[in-house]
Amino acid sequence: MAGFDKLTEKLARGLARGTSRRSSLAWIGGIATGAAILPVLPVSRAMAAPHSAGHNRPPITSGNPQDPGDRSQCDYWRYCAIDGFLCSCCGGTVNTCPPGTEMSPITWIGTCTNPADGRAYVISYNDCCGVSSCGQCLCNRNEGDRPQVRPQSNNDYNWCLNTQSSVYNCSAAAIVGVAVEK
Amino acid sequence: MAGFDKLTEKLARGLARGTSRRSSLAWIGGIATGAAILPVLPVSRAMAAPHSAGHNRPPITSGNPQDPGDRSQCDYWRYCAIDGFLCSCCGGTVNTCPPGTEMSPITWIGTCTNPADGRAYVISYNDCCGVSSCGQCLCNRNEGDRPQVRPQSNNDYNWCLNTQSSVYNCSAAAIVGVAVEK
Amino acid sequence: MRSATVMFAVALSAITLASGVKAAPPPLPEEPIPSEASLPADYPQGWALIQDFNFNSLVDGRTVVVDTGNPAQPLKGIIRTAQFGNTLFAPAKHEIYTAETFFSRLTQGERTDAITIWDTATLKSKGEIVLPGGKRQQSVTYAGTFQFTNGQKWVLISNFTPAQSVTVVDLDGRKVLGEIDLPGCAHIYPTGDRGFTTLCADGSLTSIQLDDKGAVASSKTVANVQDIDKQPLFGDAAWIGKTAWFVSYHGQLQGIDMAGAVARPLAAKLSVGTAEGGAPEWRPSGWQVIAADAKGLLYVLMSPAGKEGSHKDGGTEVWVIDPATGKRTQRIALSGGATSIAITREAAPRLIAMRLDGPIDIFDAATGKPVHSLGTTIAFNPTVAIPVP
Amino acid sequence: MRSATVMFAVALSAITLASGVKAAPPPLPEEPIPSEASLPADYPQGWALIQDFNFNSLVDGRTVVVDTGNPAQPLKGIIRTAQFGNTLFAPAKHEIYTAETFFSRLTQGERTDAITIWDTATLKSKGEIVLPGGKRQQSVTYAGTFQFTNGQKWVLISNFTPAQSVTVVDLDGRKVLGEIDLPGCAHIYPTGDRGFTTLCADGSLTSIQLDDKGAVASSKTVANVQDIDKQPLFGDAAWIGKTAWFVSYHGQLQGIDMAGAVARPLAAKLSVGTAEGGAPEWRPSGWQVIAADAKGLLYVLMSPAGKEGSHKDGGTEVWVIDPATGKRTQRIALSGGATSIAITREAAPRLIAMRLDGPIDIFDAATGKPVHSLGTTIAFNPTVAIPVP
Repeated sequence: MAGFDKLTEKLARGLARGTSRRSSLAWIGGIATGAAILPVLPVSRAMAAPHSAGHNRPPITSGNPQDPGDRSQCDYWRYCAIDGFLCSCCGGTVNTCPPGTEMSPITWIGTCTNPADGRAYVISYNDCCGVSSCGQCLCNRNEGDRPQVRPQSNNDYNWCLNTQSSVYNCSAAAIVGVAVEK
Repeated sequence: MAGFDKLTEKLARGLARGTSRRSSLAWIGGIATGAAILPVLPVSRAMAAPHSAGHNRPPITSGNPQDPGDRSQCDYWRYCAIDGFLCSCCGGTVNTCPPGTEMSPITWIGTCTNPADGRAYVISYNDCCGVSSCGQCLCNRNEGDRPQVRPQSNNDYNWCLNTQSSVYNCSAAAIVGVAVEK
Repeated sequence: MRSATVMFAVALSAITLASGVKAAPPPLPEEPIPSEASLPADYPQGWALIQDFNFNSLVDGRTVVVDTGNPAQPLKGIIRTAQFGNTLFAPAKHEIYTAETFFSRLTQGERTDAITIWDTATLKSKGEIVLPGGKRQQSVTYAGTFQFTNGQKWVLISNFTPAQSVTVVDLDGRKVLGEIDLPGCAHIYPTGDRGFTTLCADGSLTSIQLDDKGAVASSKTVANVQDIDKQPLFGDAAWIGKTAWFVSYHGQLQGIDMAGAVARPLAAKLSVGTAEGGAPEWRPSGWQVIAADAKGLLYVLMSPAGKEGSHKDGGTEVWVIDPATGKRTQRIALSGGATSIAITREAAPRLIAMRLDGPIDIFDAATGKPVHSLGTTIAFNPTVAIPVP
Repeated sequence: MRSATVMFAVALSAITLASGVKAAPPPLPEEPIPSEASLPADYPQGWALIQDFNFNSLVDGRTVVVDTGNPAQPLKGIIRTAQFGNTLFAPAKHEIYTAETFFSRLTQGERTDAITIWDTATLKSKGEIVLPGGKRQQSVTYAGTFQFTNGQKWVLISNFTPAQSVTVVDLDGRKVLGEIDLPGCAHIYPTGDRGFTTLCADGSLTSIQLDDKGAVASSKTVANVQDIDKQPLFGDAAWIGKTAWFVSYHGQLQGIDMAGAVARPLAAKLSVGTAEGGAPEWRPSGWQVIAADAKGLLYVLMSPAGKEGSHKDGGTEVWVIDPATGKRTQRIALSGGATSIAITREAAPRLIAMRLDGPIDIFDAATGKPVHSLGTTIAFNPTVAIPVP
């Protein structure tokens, strides 16, 4: 199994580095093009409510007009397939794990449209591991999410794999490329 | 230390069994007589809120007019010095631990006035142990509560002592006698 | 320093106990302690096991024994189901099984995966079976990652590292029998006498039968069971007899007969149907979105806001379909919404409508009328329910 | 069965990556992963360590590193502080210490008590010291159950079985030195160069000095320090230099000079004072109810609903008293209420007002004006705060 682990890790990293083969299937096209940003969903909002009642967190922004939105909110464009606590609210940043945690090298992938430039970006969602549930800014969005038989497209797994501990803390969202529909 | 443990356990059990010596100090008189039932306190109420919003639990009553009140509510008369989750909401009863837990043999004591008969009862608060936090019906009332230097009168300790596990689940409140001011 | 008795001497001297003070009525009696409750070894059919994911402390997941008919005291007891745990229920053996993961220092240190065996009456552990390799699949709760086979004498556990495999465990013998590699396939559906079916990434399924040592005796793949791009099936099925009924993201219903050694997809093309008022359209949505009752009706949790990515948001109605006729027989409105549903096996079955953020409501499954709300008196984050069969 | 590469081949073939599609602007750059944040080894003075009791999962307590000046991102990191844990902070050593309890199966099995040593920059464990006997006192958080002595080279830990004792631990040597029986006494207040004071059930205190092996070198009792029946002192003190300032349930202030080998209660009879509007009366109320600033002012959390049993309910104002003059200099209104308070050591000190159910508000300590609310962005159940000294 160790050999297979190495293989899949290499594939996952390869994908994250943006070196994968140029081909596409219909399903990703459907997501990558013309997909508007989903509103925050009723149940996700309800789950998040106990931790934000009576207080408006000031927005966490990039300062770059080409990357607009509040990184503490579920409706930020990069979070189109995220599931978990936003690392921006947990001591990390949109793409950095909080101190004390370890970033999982194996990830799931989303394809999210940036409303500023209209591009569909490939987003690597990396779980941060080894510290207990952050408990802040819980989000669940599922654009392009598919059943667990397609792991790379599924956010229900605990992706704290090949880390020292499988305990889940939060999820980061890093840009790893631009997706093109052929 | 073992001998001392046995001694204190014996004392605690003796107290719980209602066989202690007949004497009193001023402080207990102040609590035992004329103390009205405290309202549920603002912070306790706030802590309980996330788990009861939008739903009114039907009352849990004794059926005995001499033991009035709702055992799922912090203002039930026996809970005048409780701190924790009410076992009535956790699979136990007012004086019984939930299945799967073990009742701590060592307890703290409160003296609570029963509004139906005007008597001050000695209440033994026994923690239930070995299962994680129940999470239901959190209450904190402190009539007669004193600093930790007087353990029997302090509800800040985790009283899951001399049980297989010190993990706290909920707190029960059993009548162990009637207190008299001399 | 003070003598050993100081601290309690103060407390003891502070309280006077007597058996009666005023004339009438006599005081309330002393109550015996210690006192610990137990449950009936056989749970009534209105009860269910509900998985509490406990998102805010995932290391501390639980399974809650729930009396769905008792809004005053629905929570009957809590069983530990640590860290993305799973639960199985064997009423005939009066046992509950949890598949769990522990670390020696809560969040760090040595990892131990284990199955714990719990007594239904005492809710205390009767023992555990340690699982090798630290590879137990951790996911938001799916029934398909922990399943019985071989007449409930064995259990099968999904592994994910992300290499995929299944560990075979002999419950009665309290030992691990072996491991079956299943690259590219996920979830376990009991199939035949001593086997299981798994769904694979190319849309096929594979059915495996095991020998009496737990090794693969036969393996057979059936192609084109689902189109994962266009009509992916939700992972958890509803069982009517030995047929597992799946629903797709778009509402197609697919029955798969698991009675024989090889799973047999049913030919009937069924659907939950359509309705007005969707924006853009009605689709199944939630976590445990499909359930069945004892009479063989299917219940599907539906959202009017169906579109790409809406499939886990939760729904506002339950649509009832009779797979024998393919007709929709009822629409049940859920006042509070739901992310998961289940149906009790009572003579008058009830619908358990759960929300991931806590609230649980109970409906009459036949009439669709609300019975009562249990509010958030049960679990922090209920994911799936196992009604007493 | 399928080949090992099936599952990822599907995913890989589904996505096409390119470096630029449209004319302008160029796409956002790829971002490096993995990427993990770290903190400055020396924390700014607006930061604090806040204990999260996590009542709903006590096994999973935490300590949170907080930037009180940053309402957008106040939570800088989380440290495990399991099961009624305690925290100490040694900025000069760039270390944080937690006293914790673990069970091998989360809630059951073998118990381990340990001190964990955390690096301030990485928030990762640098090691642990296992404590013998499984007797570490578990309480709602009191600073007095885990304290430094001997110039932060040693720590003292309270035990409660309910037999009371203190374990002496050499942090630098990573070893347990010994245990001191303290029947009838609770809490630890560092005293002298290498000793501590403890409060006892008859209202006295006992001061103990240790030898260089951690054994008792001297012990001295001072009687009548408090009247536990009528004027009990809250357990946690505010420190001004080497004087610990306690407040009683009724608002009396008692300074105790801990500079020498034996604690010396100050003679001055001070009080928080009174005010109109109490029903029945203003009293101190909350958990960490007293704090001090760098200038030597005391801050006491006050409730207008003071009566027997109100002492932990939390307050609506903070009263500022100058112990040098005995005068009350200010009343600060807390819009959201609080159960615990602390004062930062910034040039312009700030008041941290915490509520056990989550919300944390920040005030200007000098003017009493609200600065900002941090809402519930930090902890489930904040009990005590340790501002950066």
